[in-house]
Amino acid sequence: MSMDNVWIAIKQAAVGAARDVLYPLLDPVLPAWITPERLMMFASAVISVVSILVIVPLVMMYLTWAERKVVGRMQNRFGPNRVGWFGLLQPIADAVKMLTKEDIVPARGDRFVHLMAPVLILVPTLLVYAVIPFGEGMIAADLDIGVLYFLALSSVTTLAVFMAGWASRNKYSFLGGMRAVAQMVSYEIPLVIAAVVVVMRVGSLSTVAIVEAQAGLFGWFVFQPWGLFAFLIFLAAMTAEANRSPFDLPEGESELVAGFHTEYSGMKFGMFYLAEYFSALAQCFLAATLFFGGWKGPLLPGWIWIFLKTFVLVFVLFLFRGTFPRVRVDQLMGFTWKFLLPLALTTVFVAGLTYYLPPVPGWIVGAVLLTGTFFVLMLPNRRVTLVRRACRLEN
Amino acid sequence: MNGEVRQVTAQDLLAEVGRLQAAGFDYLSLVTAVDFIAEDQIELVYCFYSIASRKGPVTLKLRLPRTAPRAPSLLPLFRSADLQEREIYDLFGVEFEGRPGIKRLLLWDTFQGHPLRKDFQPDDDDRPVIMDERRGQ
Amino acid sequence: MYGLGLLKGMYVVLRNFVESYYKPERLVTVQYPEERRPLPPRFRGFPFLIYDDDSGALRCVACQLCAKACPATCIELTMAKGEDGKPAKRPETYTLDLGLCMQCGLCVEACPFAALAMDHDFERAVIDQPEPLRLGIDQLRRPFSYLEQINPEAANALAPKPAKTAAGAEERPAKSSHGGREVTT
Amino acid sequence: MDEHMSANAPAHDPELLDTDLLELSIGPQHPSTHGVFRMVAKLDGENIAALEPVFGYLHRCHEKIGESLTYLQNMPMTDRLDYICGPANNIAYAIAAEKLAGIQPPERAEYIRVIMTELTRLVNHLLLVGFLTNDLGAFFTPVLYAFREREKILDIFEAITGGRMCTNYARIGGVARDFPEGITAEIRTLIDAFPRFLDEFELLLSENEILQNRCVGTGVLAAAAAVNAGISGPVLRASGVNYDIRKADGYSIYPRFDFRVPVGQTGDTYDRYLVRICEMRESLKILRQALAGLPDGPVQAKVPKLFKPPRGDAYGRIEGPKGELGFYLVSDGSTKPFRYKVRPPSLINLTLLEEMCVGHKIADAVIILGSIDIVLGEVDR
Repeated sequence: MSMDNVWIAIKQAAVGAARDVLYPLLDPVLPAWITPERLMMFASAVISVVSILVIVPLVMMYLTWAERKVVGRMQNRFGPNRVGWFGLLQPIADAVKMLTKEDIVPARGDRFVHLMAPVLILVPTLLVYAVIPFGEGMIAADLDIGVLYFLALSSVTTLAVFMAGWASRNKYSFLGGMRAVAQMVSYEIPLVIAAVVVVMRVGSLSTVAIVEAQAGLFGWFVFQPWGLFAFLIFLAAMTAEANRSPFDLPEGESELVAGFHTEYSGMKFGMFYLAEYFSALAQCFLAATLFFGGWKGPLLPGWIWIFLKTFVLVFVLFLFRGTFPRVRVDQLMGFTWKFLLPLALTTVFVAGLTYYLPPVPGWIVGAVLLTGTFFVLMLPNRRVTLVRRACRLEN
Repeated sequence: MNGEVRQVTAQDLLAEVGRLQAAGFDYLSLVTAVDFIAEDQIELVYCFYSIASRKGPVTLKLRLPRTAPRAPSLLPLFRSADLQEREIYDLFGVEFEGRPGIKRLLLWDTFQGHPLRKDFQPDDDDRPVIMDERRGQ
Repeated sequence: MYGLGLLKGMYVVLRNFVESYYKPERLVTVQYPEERRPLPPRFRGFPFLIYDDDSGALRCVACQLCAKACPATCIELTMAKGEDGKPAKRPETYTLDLGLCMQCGLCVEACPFAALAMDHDFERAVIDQPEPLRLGIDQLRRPFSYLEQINPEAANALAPKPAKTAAGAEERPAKSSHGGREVTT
Repeated sequence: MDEHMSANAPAHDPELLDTDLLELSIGPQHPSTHGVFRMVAKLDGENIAALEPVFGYLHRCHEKIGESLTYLQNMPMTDRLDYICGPANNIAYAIAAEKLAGIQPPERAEYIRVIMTELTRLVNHLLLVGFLTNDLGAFFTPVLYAFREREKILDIFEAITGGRMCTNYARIGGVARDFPEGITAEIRTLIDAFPRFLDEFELLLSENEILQNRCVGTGVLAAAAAVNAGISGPVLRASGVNYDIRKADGYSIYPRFDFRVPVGQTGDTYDRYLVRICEMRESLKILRQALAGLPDGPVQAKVPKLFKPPRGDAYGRIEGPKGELGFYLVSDGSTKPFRYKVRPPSLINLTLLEEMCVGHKIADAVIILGSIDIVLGEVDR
């Protein structure tokens, strides 16, 4: 029993125990139609749901801690180190603070929509974890339309963000909500097309099949030219979907105070905060699955590999947050429609083309075609040639 | 006062400023007022500099009666007079003609009185000046 | 290339991140309550009254010059009456209103008898506020040795006068860059 | 609500769509207005159709207080004007009072004043560039790098004057106290390490595409309009006008130093950012020469204890970090100034704020305001 499927063994043991111990115990109480097999199925479902609901929030809590430590170190300071050893209790302190803070609903705001928005943003981002393969056979629901399910659910959050913006009856949050809708809708398309590239090559929407298709170290799709470009597009679109750094317009602190969640406080604000990190984490998991070969990897067991790859991607998101200024609304739109979308379409074309060519020449053709399009597409976007402007020194 | 100082009257202020502007003094650095309560006059002080020739300040001084001071506005000629004239109107009560409109710069619109005048008495010594409406109730 | 500037930016931030683990100047936080940065001697906290270590007598002669010099009028003092009813050259009450004082140091410069100096105590936060913000003589008095310890440069400028204090202020050492005559009120 | 803004609603004809302009009040309680400054913006979507600045939230009647205090008692008050550049304000006020009374400070005091002003210029530009990128959205990283350097300078101020920001250091006729021992060595190490920091800062920001996209072409200020609006300092020089009061007036001992004046080309936000970075490099040159030539001698001219300037008026001005900082003093022979007027560069640089912002987006209005570099203590006095 190698380390790889230790969790599967534990689960089977638990399910077995449910049948041997639980069923005889509850037999007199249970109605007739619950047979041992059905009880086992129900027990395994409960176990996978509970394990996700325990692990993911835990990882997310310490993601917030890690972000503040990492961005702190980038800024020559420590980051939280007062609450607990190395600041490890900081997330718990934040959670308690969120719970105890007063929960304000704006007077003339739309009370019901204001209450529903945080729920509608949190639920889809949690549901999305059902299709993420944490390891060999360690997947909550091995849907054969996994990627479609993921993308469909993650686009529901757009609606919730706009509800929050509208219901707060505050000009800043309204503007924030409108920006969020524009941004998330237009970044949905390159995100989907980048995922379609991989699905097209693998031939199946199921995340497990996608991971299976990336055999061996150089089998990862990211080493294919079209895979690399699809990953870059996915990375850009993912940052925009999660409203994170260069594209954090909906909650642009410096201009819109706090964007769509200006009027939220207490646990409702906490739910927005959670949802933001959940969706960023989920999309990093999906990127790792699609392009970096999920749980595939030498030596270490599968489920450690996927967490490693995801944390590398999350570190890249932290780096974005620590470095980039914010893009303006119209540049944001221009970047998507004039740069990401055409590039995504050419990536799909190249992926299809190289499918029929033998591997090595296909690789070269793909690489040449894609880098060519990259530079060609840059021309209309480079309204600002790289300004090497220095001021003239006079006396 | 260093540099050249000229006394002007309200009538020929605009002409004088026009001549200065033509002579290359295109930078109006300072517009301020001084309340000479003893002589019952308010004096407006304008400082002009020339950017190109870097010549020193030419100062124009304009004496106005203290009761209802009215002065021609330099806004049509110099945009830098805009905020400074509003401040003089706000703190000294000098009316400026020839500009689209004037509003108090620093104090709130319903404030009574002009604080920088020597004879200004705040409403209550210990409490800050209370706004007009509140006093109304 | 379009993204080069962004990559350079990421390089700088990454270098800061990595170097903060082994280069001291890349990690500048001073953990305040545990680590403390030494205060420079000229630091200006609130003023305090100096008394000679041996005689314990305040050097202040209640001449009101500091009260007049203070822009925020936060010093009030009254001269004490001697046993024979004549005014004695020492203050009976000397109150400093912390709420008004802006720690500008003009009182110290105006005092010809070098009876005032600037303290280094800035941790005055209290949870409850029992005594009002107005400090009396007993809270303001500090020994001359304390001044030598926190601000040696000012201490030798305000060296204790060799003669008796009550004999009127004769000329103190001429060259004193801190406080004393030259500075105008 | 006023009727439809048909005159300058740019994008579309309101009669057709019967739309109205959203009036958004940015400030006085807003994270990026550098203090309590308010802009009432009329928005057509995200574009700004009209923008009206509102002042006065931090008005403390500084000039009325100035009339009730003696000349020396005003000195600590000037720290509170532009509370980021304490020493520069003190020195400007001292220069004006000396012009009023015709006093000439000794050589060493002049050198110390130049060193303190140039160090203040570094502090101000560091803070500006940091917060400009913070308004752009770079989440506190450039600000904290700039503050790391600024702390070193503030430590030097604290060692010299006793206060980090409220220095109260200049006196009429010189400076309050001489440099403590070893401070010149400390300043020299700071100056030697500074260019390396500036290069790293430029590497992080100057060629950053997002920053260039946002700053190039935003808030363009034409040279002629800037001069006519009395705009001074780096904002004026970024518009291509070569006017620096240190060169123009040649006051104090600046003519002895060899330094250049950076001048921008187009006058947009990116030029205002670049001019400040180059100005920091020039300040380092001045500091090196001033430290090398620092003479010995007294730091205070003979000024009577009760300073009573002769009747008359005087206008003294310096090239402050934000622009032309001037003090106009009228004396009636008493120990208190009869009229004490401050010429605030921050306020007058805001004259053309509306013209610069109209047509841009809200996000641009925020960085245009940031690039003009205002401090509300000086704007509202």
